[in-house]
Amino acid sequence: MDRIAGIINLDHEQDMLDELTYFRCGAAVPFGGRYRMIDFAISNMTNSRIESVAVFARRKYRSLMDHLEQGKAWDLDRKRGGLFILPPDWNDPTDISRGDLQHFHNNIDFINRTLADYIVVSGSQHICNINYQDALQEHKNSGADVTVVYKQVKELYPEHQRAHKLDIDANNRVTAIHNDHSSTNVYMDMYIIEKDYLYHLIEKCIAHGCSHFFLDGIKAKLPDIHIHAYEYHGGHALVNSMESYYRNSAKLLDPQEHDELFKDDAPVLTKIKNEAPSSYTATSNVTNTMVANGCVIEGHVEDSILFRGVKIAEGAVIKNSIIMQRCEIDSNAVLENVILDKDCRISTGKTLIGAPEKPYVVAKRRTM
Amino acid sequence: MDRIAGIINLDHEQDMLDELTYFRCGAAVPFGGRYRMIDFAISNMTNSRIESVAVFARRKYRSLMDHLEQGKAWDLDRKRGGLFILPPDWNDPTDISRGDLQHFHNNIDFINRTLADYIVVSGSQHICNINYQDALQEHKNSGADVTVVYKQVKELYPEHQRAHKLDIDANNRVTAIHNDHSSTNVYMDMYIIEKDYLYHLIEKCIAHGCSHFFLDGIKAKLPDIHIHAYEYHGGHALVNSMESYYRNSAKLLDPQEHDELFKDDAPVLTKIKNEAPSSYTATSNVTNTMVANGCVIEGHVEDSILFRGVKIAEGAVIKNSIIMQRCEIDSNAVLENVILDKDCRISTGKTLIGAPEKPYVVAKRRTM
Amino acid sequence: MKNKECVAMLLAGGQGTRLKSLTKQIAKPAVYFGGKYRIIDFPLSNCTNSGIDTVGVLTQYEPLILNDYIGIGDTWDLDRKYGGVSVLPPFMEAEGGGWYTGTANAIYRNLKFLNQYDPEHVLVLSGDHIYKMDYNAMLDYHKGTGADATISVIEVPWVEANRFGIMNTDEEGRITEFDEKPDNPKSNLASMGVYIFRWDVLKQYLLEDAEKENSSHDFGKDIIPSLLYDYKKLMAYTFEGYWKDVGTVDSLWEANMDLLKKDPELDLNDQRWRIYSKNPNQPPQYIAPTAHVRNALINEGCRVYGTVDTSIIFYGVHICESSIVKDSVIMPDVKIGKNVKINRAIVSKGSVIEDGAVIGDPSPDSEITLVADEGSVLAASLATHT
Amino acid sequence: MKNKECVAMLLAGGQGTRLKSLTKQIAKPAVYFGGKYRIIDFPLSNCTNSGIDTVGVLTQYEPLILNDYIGIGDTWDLDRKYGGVSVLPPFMEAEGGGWYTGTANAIYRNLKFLNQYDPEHVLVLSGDHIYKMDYNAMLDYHKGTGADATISVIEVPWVEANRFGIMNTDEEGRITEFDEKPDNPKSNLASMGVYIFRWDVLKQYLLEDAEKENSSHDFGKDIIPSLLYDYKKLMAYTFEGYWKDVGTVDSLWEANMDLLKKDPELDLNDQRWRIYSKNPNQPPQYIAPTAHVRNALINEGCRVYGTVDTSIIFYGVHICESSIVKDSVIMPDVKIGKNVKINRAIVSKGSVIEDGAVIGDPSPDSEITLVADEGSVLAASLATHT
Repeated sequence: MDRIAGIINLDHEQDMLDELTYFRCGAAVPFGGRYRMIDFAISNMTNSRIESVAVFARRKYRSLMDHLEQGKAWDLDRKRGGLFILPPDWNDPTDISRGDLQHFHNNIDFINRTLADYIVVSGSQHICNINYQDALQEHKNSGADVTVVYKQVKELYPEHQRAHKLDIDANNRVTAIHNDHSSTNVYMDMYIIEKDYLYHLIEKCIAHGCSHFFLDGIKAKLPDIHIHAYEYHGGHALVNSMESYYRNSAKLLDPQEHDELFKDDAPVLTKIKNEAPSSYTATSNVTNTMVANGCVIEGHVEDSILFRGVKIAEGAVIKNSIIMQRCEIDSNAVLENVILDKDCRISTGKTLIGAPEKPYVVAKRRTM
Repeated sequence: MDRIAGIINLDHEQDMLDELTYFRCGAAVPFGGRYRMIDFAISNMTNSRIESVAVFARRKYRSLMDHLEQGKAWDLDRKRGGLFILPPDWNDPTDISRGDLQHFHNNIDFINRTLADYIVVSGSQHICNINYQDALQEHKNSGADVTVVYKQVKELYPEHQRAHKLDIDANNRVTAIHNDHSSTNVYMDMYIIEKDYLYHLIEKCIAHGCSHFFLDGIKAKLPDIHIHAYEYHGGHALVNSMESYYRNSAKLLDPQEHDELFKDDAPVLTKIKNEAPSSYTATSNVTNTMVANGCVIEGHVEDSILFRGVKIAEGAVIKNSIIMQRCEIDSNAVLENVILDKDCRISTGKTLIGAPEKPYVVAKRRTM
Repeated sequence: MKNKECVAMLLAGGQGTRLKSLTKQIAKPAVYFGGKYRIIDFPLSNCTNSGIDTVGVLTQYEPLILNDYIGIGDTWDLDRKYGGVSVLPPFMEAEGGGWYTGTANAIYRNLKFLNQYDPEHVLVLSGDHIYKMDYNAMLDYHKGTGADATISVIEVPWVEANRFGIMNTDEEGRITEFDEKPDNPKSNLASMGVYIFRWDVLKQYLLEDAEKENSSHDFGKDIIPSLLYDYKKLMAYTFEGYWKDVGTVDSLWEANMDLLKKDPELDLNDQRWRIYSKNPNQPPQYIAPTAHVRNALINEGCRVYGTVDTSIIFYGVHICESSIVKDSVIMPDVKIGKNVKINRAIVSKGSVIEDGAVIGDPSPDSEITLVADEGSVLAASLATHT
Repeated sequence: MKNKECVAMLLAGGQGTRLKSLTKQIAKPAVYFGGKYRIIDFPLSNCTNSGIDTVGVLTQYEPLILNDYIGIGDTWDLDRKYGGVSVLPPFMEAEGGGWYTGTANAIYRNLKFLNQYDPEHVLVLSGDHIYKMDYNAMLDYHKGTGADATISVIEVPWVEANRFGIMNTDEEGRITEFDEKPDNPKSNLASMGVYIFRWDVLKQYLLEDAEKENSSHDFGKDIIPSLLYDYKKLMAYTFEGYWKDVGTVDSLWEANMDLLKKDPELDLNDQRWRIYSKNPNQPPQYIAPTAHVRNALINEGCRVYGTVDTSIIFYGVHICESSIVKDSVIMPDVKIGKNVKINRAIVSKGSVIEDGAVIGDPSPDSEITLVADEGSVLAASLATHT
């Protein structure tokens, strides 16, 4: 098996999730009842037997560090390889690199020291369950310089507007990368590249004062370099706005969408919290809802997602909502189209109703 | 046994070690052949059965994080408690705290969540081997609000000028804290305080706009609060300048000074590097020198400290020098009163001679 | 290396034959409980919560499963460099070797293990009980009274006292007499099978006991009586709280049902006394539009399309439409088809219940039905009491 | 759970009687080597460097010491959640149990352990050799040739071939014959005791072998010949590099001295193939003003005031003024007094050599002196060959 090292590059990801990203970066946003966005990116790597993963963090990375620790949840707390969270802390006055090249440049030791021959770079906004070993096989067979991963979507939703799309020829060679609406081949912010070639491109980018490795170092080089397109066929969600976060969360309640993301042989791993099983009382009434452990439910919940340790008192009614860790909903409160961040408390009888297309969002630790 | 939690507060430590602190904070500076300054502070805590340690880091903490990892070297990689490295990454617009109170305020969860009743706060500049359980016993017996640790030095050296000194009455109660040269009771930047009282003082300090917890919250409160002085009798070195770093390093070559710091029952622990034993060839000539593992010595070395993986070629002469990790000294080079930071290379025949009172310092990764 | 103040030895040897086929392939301490746990999670979590970081697990029977479950001990924060949890099966020695012949013999055979840590006290635990207990508080009591041994006791109803090992004590709590299942109990303080010994004292008695040919090498039958006979200072430490022996199918079912009471005595959500358990790392449970769930504990990875009433559902269980699970305990990864009716049953891990099966007897005083060996398939036609 | 492509089984059972008192209290794989290591560090580090993260260590003798040394496996980065290193002593089973009766029997008795991981291939290693080897390259060869089993071989001098198990191969490297210590060797390819088997094939042969009453249940004597007899595809994989059996006091001494040669064949400083070893966490070594050190390997925690010449010094050794250590191996924590002379000796861990003692014979062809049991005190008057 070929050795691959992974980089999760958060440098150019904007924190567009409003209240949810006031205090944390997008990669650290809770998603799917017990996960954080970045869990999918890391699990994809470890499930592809990648044993060395660097995270290029730029802003609001504190909760990311708390969550990832030394990578124990992914068995990445290793002497050789393992997980490296790399916040910006460089103090070299001679450093001329800019943008995400600062990360590549100042963390070049990660690339130098890895025993892997190939590097996979991904972001955190494309939720999926991909095997990079398969992608690497195709990359090697194609003889390409770089292989980018894409998903052919049925329909362009708002979140896809901002994403890059690919034009591809009959041999799956990329002919253009653009933001046009003409293509439904959504580039998933993932590419595979040989280590030595990556190293070469980084040096060139820095020498030319580039500030965005993918745009300046790869996209701008078309058609001089051979970029192959690898099609990903599984479950996929792009989360880059509050609206896409809310809509794609709801998609998890569809058993088929759910099964495409969560697989026994390629599990999504996350930090263990040791919560008790969830408790449903005699008065509870729950339907079409995803419930994480440690919840105590006495009220009515439908079409919602409850994170760990949520308490819902008797008479409370929750619809189409996402309730994060340790929130408490007191009796007879009514929530509809609402997203509560962690540790919120909604007091007795309170009613909060948002619109399906724009949920009502409450920042963490609020009592209302 | 009483439960104690530890805080290593680096917030007000200035990085005064010239070239050695260009890229790292003082706590991360290599010391004593295989350690970093902070290893002594952390080992003191774990040897005192403190199982929960927070590090308040402010600047240039990247190499500190690389070194400490999740605390594995100190068996602090735990589910409950453990090691928390806390760089500044706060984004609360309503936060009014300043100075190191920012750290206390933004990390108040550490204090809230610990099961300990007492907190030990220390810096990283006082190298020593202290048992805080003993100090706590004295603290409890004295009935003091705060107990500060001091060392009575025989003579005031330049590094002690900048340190606080204590005036003490017959009952070991502190009557004054000052920078006068009249007292040889050097305050070691360590204090013990009850958790609830610490919490109370932090709140007060923030409300009053203080920016230095020890100066504004404790020192300034004298004589209204009862401050007890605990005398530390063991080996001690204060490292807060290049000159004190160099002189106190040399002290380690004195077997008695050495034994006061390194004890079998209270070992100084550090990250494991898995170097082979050091190799001395037929041409080597080494005297009065501390040698870490992984060195290959073919030349002449006297009155020096060699860190891990140093290579000294045949004919090279090293005197009164400190050579850090992975440096290579080529044949017939001559170094006297020199400090080489990591990964330096001195080429054949090169001569570098500093003065005993001001060593010649070479920043890391230099080739000369 | 520093010595350890107190090392715990957990007697996990019991085959637990009263639990019938539940323990056919696994030792009793590995039996499932409470929707998520195995019995051994309770004493191990108690240890780590009590600050006891060195635990030997003495296992007689099928060590591989416990070995695999315990692993490096990280589940209970017991993956320590020095100390941590060690599984100690019977082993072969230069001078022979063989089965542990009694609870005291199991400790005796691991003297070397204990000597490594040179402890001052040894905590002896059994792996058959569900309870949360601060052993450190008991250790403080043990040290404070200067006892040679301290035995944890719990008040049981007088009418049941004849089913337990009863400790008779003087007014200071010193044990004067030990009555195993007395016909006429003089006290209602029952031993919980939790002992703390001074290691020097215990070692001496273990060495002496090993020489006795007619000894059964058992703590209750031999070691404790010898200590009492020699007027050693044995103290009783009274525990208050939930404590339940889950040695039979009925008591295991009952202990599970206890968790469904309003404000259960055993709080599994206490953040300061977590019960740690190996995590299967599955997605959150999904409660479908067709589901009815009331009075239940449900774990991650479950998918519920049917009705769950007053039941405990472990991880990875699927319950299809129109099925009803009532007053039952469904162990991990059980797949329940459509139109199944389950009443007052315990269904073993990995069982597959086919469409239309009817299991268990709904009448309140009926015997609890235990369904089958691990991983069996139960067709509708075969669904009967087993 | 995912299966493992390849699981390693390390035969660490040997008591190594030829190593005399060095193995009185410890199994041979735990014997010290090279100033820092134990023999078992080499195969375990080879595993982790080769990407093999699941290793069973089969130990017969005094499992506690190996258990304690191996711990949770973090030393070799083998503290994995799924897999990692497991010590497998002989254990008791419901149907009996007992000592491993042979190398093949040891694996056979741990079928359950292997079945847990459902591997495609099993790597069988012995714990008696010092070498660095990429098992992954061998595995690639094994898979590439489609072999049922692959045996690692090394070219030995023809004159010594009669001391080894010799593999005769055809031009493709397929093994046609296996000669155990042949009088007239047809080849100089000696088996290194490193095998890779397809698990399905090995399992079948282990099950069959277990039924054979007259089998010695040994890989070399029974399993390999049976495979050859059945025309299974056995391939020889030629290893190049340093490989040394350290089964005698002389060969152990020699292997240590090999490290002091200029540019030694076995490079312990290779950053890409580190040999991991439990770290004693001691301060750097101190070479005093009175010391003379040449041609030596010295480890941390040592304090040298005397002369060290062409010797290997383990951690925590103190050598006082005016003492001379020459052509010797000094194991951990040995304290050497003043005016001691040590020549051509191996001094066991923790020995105390009193002032003025004279040990060993300096003449070049003399026998290597082995000093005493672990932790013994050697007074000047008693210092003789032992």
